[in-house]
Amino acid sequence: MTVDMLMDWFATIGDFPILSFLLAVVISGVPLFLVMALNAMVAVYVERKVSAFMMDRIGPMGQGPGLHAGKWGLLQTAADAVKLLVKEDTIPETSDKLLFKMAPFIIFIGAFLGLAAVPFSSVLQVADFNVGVFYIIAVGSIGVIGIVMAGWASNNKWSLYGAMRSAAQIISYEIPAGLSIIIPIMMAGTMNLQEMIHFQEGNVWGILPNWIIFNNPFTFIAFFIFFISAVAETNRTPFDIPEAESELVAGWMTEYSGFRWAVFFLSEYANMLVVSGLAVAGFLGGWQSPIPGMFDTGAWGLFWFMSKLIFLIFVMMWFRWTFPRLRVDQLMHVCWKVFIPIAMFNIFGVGIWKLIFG
Amino acid sequence: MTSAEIKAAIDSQYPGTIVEREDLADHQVELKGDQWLDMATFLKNDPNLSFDQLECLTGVDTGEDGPLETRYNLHSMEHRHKIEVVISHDRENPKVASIEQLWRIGDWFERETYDMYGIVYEGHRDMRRILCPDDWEGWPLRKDYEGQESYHGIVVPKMKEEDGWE
Amino acid sequence: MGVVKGDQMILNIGPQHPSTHGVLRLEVMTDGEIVSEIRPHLGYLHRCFEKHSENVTYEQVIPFTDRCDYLAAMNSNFGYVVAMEELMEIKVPERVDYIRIIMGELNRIASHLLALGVYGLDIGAFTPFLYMLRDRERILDMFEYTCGARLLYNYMWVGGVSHDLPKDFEKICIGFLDYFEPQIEEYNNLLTYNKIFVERTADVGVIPADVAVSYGVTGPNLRGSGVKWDVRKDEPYSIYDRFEFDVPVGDGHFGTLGDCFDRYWVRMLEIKESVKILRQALKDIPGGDVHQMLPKKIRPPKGSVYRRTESPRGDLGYYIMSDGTPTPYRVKMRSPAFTALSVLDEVSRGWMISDVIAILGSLDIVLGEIDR
Amino acid sequence: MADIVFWIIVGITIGSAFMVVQSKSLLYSAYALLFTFVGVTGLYVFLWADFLAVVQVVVYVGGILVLIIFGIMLTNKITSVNISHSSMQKSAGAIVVVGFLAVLGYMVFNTPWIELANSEPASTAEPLGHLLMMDYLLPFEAASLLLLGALIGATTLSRKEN
Repeated sequence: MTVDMLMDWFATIGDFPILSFLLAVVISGVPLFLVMALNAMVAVYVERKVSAFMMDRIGPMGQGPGLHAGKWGLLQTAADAVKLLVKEDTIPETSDKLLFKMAPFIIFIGAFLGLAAVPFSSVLQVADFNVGVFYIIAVGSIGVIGIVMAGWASNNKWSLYGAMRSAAQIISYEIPAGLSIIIPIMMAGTMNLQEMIHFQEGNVWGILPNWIIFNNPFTFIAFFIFFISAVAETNRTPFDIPEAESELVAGWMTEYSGFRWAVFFLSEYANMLVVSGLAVAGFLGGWQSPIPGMFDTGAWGLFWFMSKLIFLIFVMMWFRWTFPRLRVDQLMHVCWKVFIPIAMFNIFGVGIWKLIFG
Repeated sequence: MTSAEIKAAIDSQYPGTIVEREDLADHQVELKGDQWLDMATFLKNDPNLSFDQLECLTGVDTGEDGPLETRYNLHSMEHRHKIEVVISHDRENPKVASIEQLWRIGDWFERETYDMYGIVYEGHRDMRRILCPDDWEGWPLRKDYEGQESYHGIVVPKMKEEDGWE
Repeated sequence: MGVVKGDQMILNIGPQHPSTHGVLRLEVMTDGEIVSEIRPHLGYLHRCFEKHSENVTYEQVIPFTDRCDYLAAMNSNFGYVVAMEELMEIKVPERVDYIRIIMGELNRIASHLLALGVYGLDIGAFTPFLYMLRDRERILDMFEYTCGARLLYNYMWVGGVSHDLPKDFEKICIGFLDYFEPQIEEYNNLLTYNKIFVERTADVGVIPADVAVSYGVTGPNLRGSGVKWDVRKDEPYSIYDRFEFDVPVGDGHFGTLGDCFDRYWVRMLEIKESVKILRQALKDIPGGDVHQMLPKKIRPPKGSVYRRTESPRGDLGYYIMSDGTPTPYRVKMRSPAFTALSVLDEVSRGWMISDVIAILGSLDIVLGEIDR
Repeated sequence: MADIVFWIIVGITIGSAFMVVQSKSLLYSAYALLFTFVGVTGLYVFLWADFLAVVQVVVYVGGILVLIIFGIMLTNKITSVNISHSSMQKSAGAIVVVGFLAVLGYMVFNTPWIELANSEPASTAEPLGHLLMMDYLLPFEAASLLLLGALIGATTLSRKEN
């Protein structure tokens, strides 16, 4: 359901280019926003339940008809959403009001634009770019500006610390993530996400699906570097030092409340979706079935893509509820002295591998 | 070493500094305050005594007319013996040398005693109140302490009379 | 390597902050992330314990001691009644001693569990905290079963305890210990041996032994620095000399001796020792009455006593002075957390803000006890 | 249709560029630069240069702008400095600007522009790679060496001797 397809379809009806463009953008943009909101709502519930089961508790639960959060706490996210929407929206007296209000939107735009290129299935993708992989990496960096803006505008030392840490962390981890995502590009010879997924059809080594992660040892390592860097880019534990609730109160979000805070929240979960989507498309065969040749027609593509995506998001939650937090210098150490050299060596290795075996 | 031996060691190093007092127990010794820093250094550094731990520092008000006292509970990690040193201060102008730089915990202990009794420890590098607010009036644990009536416009409730308690 | 010096920035950690463990304000001078000086500001929880004590009877002081170290109220009570009994030179029935030690050690486990769990929380691990609270809850249930209170017990009285143990207490307690001992290994696997946890704590905030002694640091913090000093062993009170247990000391398990990890590790080992003591005490506990016959108004002889006991945080000392009347002349509490906090400035200099949180957590302070 | 979008993008680019110059606060200038860069990205898209557009975002927004903002924030008290002056040779400046615009406009209208077919090229990344790695390898490597030298130089300068 790309914008282009819609435009073509409108063109068959009649010649009204402006209207059809606007309609195409709205028709593909609104569901995207709904996906984002729905993702956040589901993810909040899942995060609560996953954390609860990992911590040996039961999490949100209903106690009877009309009580608490419904059956199995299913209404918990609805309650959360209502609470966030009606909560007082405080803006600190001494803050830079313009930037304070603008920051959530910029962060939101970054996450939203990234989501536009995620290939949910062979047809379900809002915008099919030639340079899709690179595009997702690029719009991811817009969020940094918003974070720094939020931290600065709050006029709070905790916020500033959080913003600086976050910006340093995101622009650092973009490098190993970028270097690792180059490997699927090298393997498939394209930056188009759909073509990349098509490249991963068939078998490798006889039994395994021909996903890039299974292609050779270097791609196998590259996947883990990419995934860990992606976790770091989304500021989640064990890399949540920008928020670090025991150190920085809430980092760059300290002064935000109500709906503005909810926007941050929405963006964080959307970012998880985007980076996991990129990992799935680049390394795990996208919407390809794990058993080549079976279950790969129709809606199965969406099913496989979502399953892989949800698994990766679950792993991120698993990280969060098991690991302690790194210190800021250890974080940089891991990035610059471990991941980047390995990622560079990987590129070299894949090149050699392709020369010899491919 | 027993308490008697420790007292003898102090007496031989600083003769005439031990004040005889009836009401003190065996493990307690009252010393004159004028050479206290030297004596404390001796107590800490002498290899036979080596009181390396200041267990506790207590201020005591002996009554509305009596002197104030500081009581130091010293303990030696090496020899596992202990002594309690008592030093009296003049009520009007209570002061004694600070041992903050010998036993570092003396820093906060002395600040606390200053806070509660107004005993000034001379040579302390940071003699401020520690538990009460900086602008609190009076020395709360002295027996003649009269509470403030109001603090920054907040009325301070009066303490209940003695007979109200059982 | 050159060092680039930036401008100093003052950062106020607290009074309201997630990891100050109470109402504490730290005025931190930072250069970027590096801490150059810390000035703790106390007194937000000052409730005039010592002044109050001079206006109530000896028995009425005990509830106040509960509220000082509210995480180990049994041990606070214990210290006070031991000091009182020493002042009055009385001996309590044997069963009372056993009950007190059982309660004290159970509370030590509860307090250490909270300390370790919250420490994990300070480092960023949320799950171990809830695991440990889950087990602490069972100890609190036992306390509730015994004396009706979960946090502030007022259980130990001068010359006895307020209630005898319930009939099946031994069975419940043994059941708990059997359940609990394997859990320690689970905590270790979940948190202690975690690579990130070790990286965050090993070599961080080293307190050398002489500095620790000079600052009056005691308890697990001192033993973490390698000094084998435990009041239960070295100046035994009650009947601690009857029990077999080890005094674990830090050994620089993953880093330098006296670092945050050692302090954490000593607490973990101490839990095991407490379990050992509990098993012995539950086996040997004799029957009998739990109330020493004392007059309603206690009038100790004139004099003073300083007695320290081993609370979970270190040497908890009471200086009690009597003038022969039913009210104490002077009660001074020498609190272990107070002395532990005083060392924070010295060990935190040069570390990062995250490390300051780690060091503060490893000292295991309770603000109720610091401000009294 | 495309014209409207084009003019909107041009408007954003020029408007925010004007903000960059005119804003009283240095930080606001930096943030206005964000919109300028985004606008330029849009122009690249109109030229069918999708790869360059994405590079523009990665390098300028993700790298250079963050660096500028970092620089502003880490410099002491620079945010309170008033950088716009109210009266600094406005008339003389206006004459220069008008003259410059006239020359530029004359040039624009008198240049014989080559019209390209308005169609999407198959891929822009591959030819770019070929150009950089085959035809212009030497300048490319020279530029990278220059940048490396600058990097090392900056590191050396920012260190203080003990």
